[in-house]
Amino acid sequence: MSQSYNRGLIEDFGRWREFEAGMWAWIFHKFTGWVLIGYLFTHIAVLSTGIPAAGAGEAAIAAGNDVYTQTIVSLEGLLLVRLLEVGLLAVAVFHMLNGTRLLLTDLGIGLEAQDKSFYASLILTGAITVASVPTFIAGAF
Amino acid sequence: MAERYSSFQSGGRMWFLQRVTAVFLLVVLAFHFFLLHFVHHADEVSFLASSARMEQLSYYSLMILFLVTATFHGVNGVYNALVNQGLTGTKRTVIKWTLVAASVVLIAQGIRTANAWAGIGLY
Amino acid sequence: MYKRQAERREQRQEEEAEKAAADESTVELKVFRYDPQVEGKQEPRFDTFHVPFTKGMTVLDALMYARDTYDSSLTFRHSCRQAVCGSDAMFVNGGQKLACKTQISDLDEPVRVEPLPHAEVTKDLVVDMEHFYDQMEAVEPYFQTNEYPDGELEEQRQDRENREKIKMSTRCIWCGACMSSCNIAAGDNEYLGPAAINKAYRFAMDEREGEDIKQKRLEIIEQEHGVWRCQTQFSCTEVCPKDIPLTEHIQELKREAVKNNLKFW
Amino acid sequence: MYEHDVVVVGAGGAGLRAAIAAQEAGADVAMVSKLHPVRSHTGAAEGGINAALRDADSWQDHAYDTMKGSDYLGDAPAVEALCQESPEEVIRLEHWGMPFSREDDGRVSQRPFGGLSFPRTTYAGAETGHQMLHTMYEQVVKRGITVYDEWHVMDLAVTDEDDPAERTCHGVVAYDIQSGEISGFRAENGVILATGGMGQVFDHTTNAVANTGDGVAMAYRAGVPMEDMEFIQFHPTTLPSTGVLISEGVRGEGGILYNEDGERFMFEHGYANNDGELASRDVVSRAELTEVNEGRGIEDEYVHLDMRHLGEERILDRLENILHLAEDFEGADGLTEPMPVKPGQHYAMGGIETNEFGETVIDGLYAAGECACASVHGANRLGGNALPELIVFGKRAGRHAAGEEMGEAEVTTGRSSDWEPADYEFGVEVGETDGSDPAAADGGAVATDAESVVGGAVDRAQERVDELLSRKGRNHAEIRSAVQETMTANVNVFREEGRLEETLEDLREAREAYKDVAVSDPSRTFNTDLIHTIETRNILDLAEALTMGALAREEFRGAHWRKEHQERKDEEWLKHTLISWNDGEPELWYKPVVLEGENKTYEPKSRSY
Ligand SMILES: Cc1cc2nc3c(=O)[nH]c(=O)nc-3n(C[C@H](O)[C@H](O)[C@H](O)COP(=O)(O)OP(=O)(O)OC[C@H]3O[C@@H](n4cnc5c(N)ncnc54)[C@H](O)[C@@H]3O)c2cc1C
Ligand code: HEM
Ligand code: SF4
Ligand code: F3S
Ligand code: FES
Repeated sequence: MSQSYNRGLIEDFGRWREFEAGMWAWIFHKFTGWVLIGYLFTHIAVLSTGIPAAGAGEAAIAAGNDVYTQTIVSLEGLLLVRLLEVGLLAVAVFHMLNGTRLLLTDLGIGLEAQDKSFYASLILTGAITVASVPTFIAGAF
Repeated sequence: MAERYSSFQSGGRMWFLQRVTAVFLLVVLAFHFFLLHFVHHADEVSFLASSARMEQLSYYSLMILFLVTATFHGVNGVYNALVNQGLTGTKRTVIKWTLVAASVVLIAQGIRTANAWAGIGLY
Repeated sequence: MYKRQAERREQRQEEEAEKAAADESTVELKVFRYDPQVEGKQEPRFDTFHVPFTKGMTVLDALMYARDTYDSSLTFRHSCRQAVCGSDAMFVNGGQKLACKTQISDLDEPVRVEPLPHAEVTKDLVVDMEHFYDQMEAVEPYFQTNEYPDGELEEQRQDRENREKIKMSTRCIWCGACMSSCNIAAGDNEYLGPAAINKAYRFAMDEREGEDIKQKRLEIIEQEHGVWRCQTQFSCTEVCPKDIPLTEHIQELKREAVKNNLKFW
Repeated sequence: MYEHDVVVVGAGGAGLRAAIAAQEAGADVAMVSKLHPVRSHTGAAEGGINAALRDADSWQDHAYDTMKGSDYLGDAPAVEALCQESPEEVIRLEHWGMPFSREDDGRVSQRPFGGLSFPRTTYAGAETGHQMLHTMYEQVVKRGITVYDEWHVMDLAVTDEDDPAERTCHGVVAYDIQSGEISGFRAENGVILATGGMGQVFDHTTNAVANTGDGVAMAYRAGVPMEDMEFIQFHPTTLPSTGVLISEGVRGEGGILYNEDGERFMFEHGYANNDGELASRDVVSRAELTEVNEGRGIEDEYVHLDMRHLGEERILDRLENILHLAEDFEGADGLTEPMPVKPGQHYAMGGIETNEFGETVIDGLYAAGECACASVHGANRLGGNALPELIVFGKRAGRHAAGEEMGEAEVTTGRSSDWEPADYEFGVEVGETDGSDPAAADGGAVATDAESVVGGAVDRAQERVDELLSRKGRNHAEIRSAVQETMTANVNVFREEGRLEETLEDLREAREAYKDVAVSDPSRTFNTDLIHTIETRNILDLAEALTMGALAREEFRGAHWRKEHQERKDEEWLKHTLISWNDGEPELWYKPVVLEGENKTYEPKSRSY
């Protein structure tokens, strides 16, 4: 065999401009999936403050003074957290819409329109996210 | 030749489960978001409210199922992504079991929390 | 006559070189160059060629012109000039294309021509196709059946519909464009890749092979580095010069495989 | 050095079939090809494969059509073998999975083709050759036959007795394009040449860039005569800008040719009153050029081929590929407008002289496919008769080379008792006598044992490559295009004495120029400059022989039209033209046509369609 030259990673990174819709969809889906599973772990961690709270006694719970309620309320009081939640919504909505697109693809539905359905998922994600901002931010100030 | 890939191992089952869980999640996640952000607002969360919901058996079991499917779906997704990027050999085995362990912890912790709310003694 | 022709040609070349320098009716090509053995080419670089544009000119025509007029060491594979031999898949302005089937007039200038990505470059635009061939051969790419008709001179019957179903899949010319465009194939060297899976589809869906063989075929494509690796990125389908609906074929095989597995659950 | 029982040079349809046959006959086979098998030009064939498959049809009718088409210059034993064995070979392809188009009852489809008395052209859409090539390559993969791909065969390793009939071929020398390594391939039983067409002798051709007639030139220089080289088929429907072929299938399905005035000239100008567009290719090509020459061509260059009236459904079903070709290479939409077409070089009827088993006059050297001349096509090949030739004669050569007993050949090779010298004076010096090029003469050190014959050939090839790489000189490209230009201008569909002579002069000059050819790319890796330079030498030798044959044959037969000689002269010219290289001094001679077949004796009739 003759020698040959491998353009390796440089090429991989240099190529992103030339990605097709399907590739972007794949990247976004991956990214959003990872964010979601990451969030699931944090989410459960935060929620588990409910365990000590449950042991702390009826009174505290009734007054809303338990660790759980306190943690959540203080977290939800932070604008940053609220904004992150909007982000989370965007991520989840995209993952859901594109996931639906992928499920249809798996069934062999709409393959010809795969790029259009990807753009539609993006636009819809944007729209739903913007529309939910008031609800998400409500009471944060 | 085909024998080259002797480590015969069908990925079909996991692939299929990933899709089935996705369909389930699609419905439940939408419900979850809707309930906790639109019906009840973020600033109204309290232990009492959570616990009131959890005491209903249907809600409790739905949430446990939600947790299990989401964990499976998410962790299996991560694992697949890594394998697609060329994760092989011992590294792969190690990561696989680490992910399994993390899932078990996550699910256990989740169930304990739910139990705490539902007033089930086991937590 | 020969002298006359030679003179005419020389004159033409001079004229064209002049035109090339000044005129806008020339095409600017930026071509990837690399040769492991020639000093000055060991470090990859891009060379610029100005080629006079003629109506209907393809990227392959332009490359041949550049080679025959300016630099005879410019190297690329080509043969049929009509999109059937599959030798000249390359990376043109950021997409996998058959040079002979790509009109210059459809491209933005300068036209950047590179060897296929995700393959080792042998020289200039020539890449090592060995891996691609290996993948193609891994799916047992030959007809198998246990159901031959009795007579020597008797053909096996095949429904028109069935032939129609496999029609597109039989068009593959082994150009490797799809394989080069697939990110998964780039990351996982053992992934069969769209072309090989399509080849498997061509046989698995051919009713003449019969059910037993189909089972065997599904087992092959179902392996760990088979269909499940596909993440439906669609780039293979986008680049295939023969318009083969590769993603569709891969997806159909996934469903067939799942159906097949569910039977045993 | 590599060693095998049978070495097949070329991996197109003929080579693949030969390799499979030899392997089935028990030989250890290797294929050596300058292109990967699936890149071979067989893949470009569109129309179909003639085979008498139906009850209403018979191989005898097919043979009759073929003889008539050949203008009685085909050799009956070969023609009959072709027609008798084509059906079983086609069915064998079907059994190997070839995806033929199908009828409603599930049988393989057949369609009408020019010059055929029955619709017996079996097809797979408009991509029959592609399907055939891939189907056979799949069988080669299945059988695990060794393939050395991207190895350019440079020369044959042949002993150097004075009389070519006493020479033996022991193998070949090939250059590994990837690495630049030169190596010998020793063939215990035989070498089969299956290197395909020589379209690159012309500049407007349907052939691939790789079709440079290497095998023919190699055999020629090793002493095998070239037969009937003047007979070149010009296909009437090629796209004007690239030479890409628009299949005869279009006319078979009912496509119509129009001139600039919208006349259906095949009928209206009386070129073929019965068959019209479906007349034999030479007839249609000449008709088109006459239209153009008489001022009725479009843009003074081409005519129109219209298939719109067939309807979208039928076109998509049977001719879809044509739509893509017209669109991609000419920018024409066959569904809404007529397609521009003109004649282009398409097929070489002549080639390496063989008998009906593919044997040449040199012991152990075989040829099959387009490079060979058995001869089944005579003065003109019928559409759809080349693909069956590949599988029938590929198989025969493969078996014979593997040592299978196949009986006595009826077609002779070399100068048997009834050869006849030619007394034509060319006026221009032809050939290569000064020995300036090592490949010019097949001689060398006297060697008889196989090892040293192959070894000697390797050394000479190495020397030649080193020389080409190290010296300074001119680039081959200008020589090649000079040859192509003069051939296309003068040795085309219409041939005149004066211009043919002029061509020989041009070729003489090109030969002189080739003496200082050099390769400027010094690399050993994938040096296509070197390969093309070597090929150009082959193109030169072939162009010369072709022109010599065209000058000598003073008659009008089949594809060969002479301005000064407007009729077929059966008394004088019912014979094959042969040209022997004679160590650099080309010599022209003749041998009679074999018209007596097993079925009947074919009496020459006038060929009207
Ligand atoms: C566009 C087109 C359409 C056609 N349509 C039809 C049709 O419909 N029906 C029909 O019957 N016929 C048709 N023909 C004719 C027929 O296709 C050819 O005659 C036939 O395919 C030639 O096959 P082959 O095996 O002899 O050569 P090819 O397929 O050309 O193969 C030649 C092989 O030799 C190898 N080779 C060449 N030189 C060397 C060397 N120096 N060293 C090593 N290897 C070498 C090449 O790599 C290649 O593998 C068509 C031809 C063309 C061009
Ligand atoms: C709401 C409905 C959801 C749908 C419809 C959905 C759909 C999908 C689908 C179809 C895939 C497979 C992609 C492929 O393999 O080609 C996938 C991957 C994934 N999903 Fe989901 N999903 C959903 C919710 C979730 C949730 C809640 C999480 C987090 C826990 C999650 C995490 C992931 C991850 C990590 C991947 C792998 C991404 C990758 O390939 O890198 N998904 N999803
Ligand atoms: S599937 Fe298409 S892109 Fe891939 S190798 Fe075949 S022809 Fe080329
Ligand atoms: S690009 Fe690759 S991921 Fe699948 S759809 Fe095509 S094989
Ligand atoms: S040259 Fe054959 S596919 Fe382009």
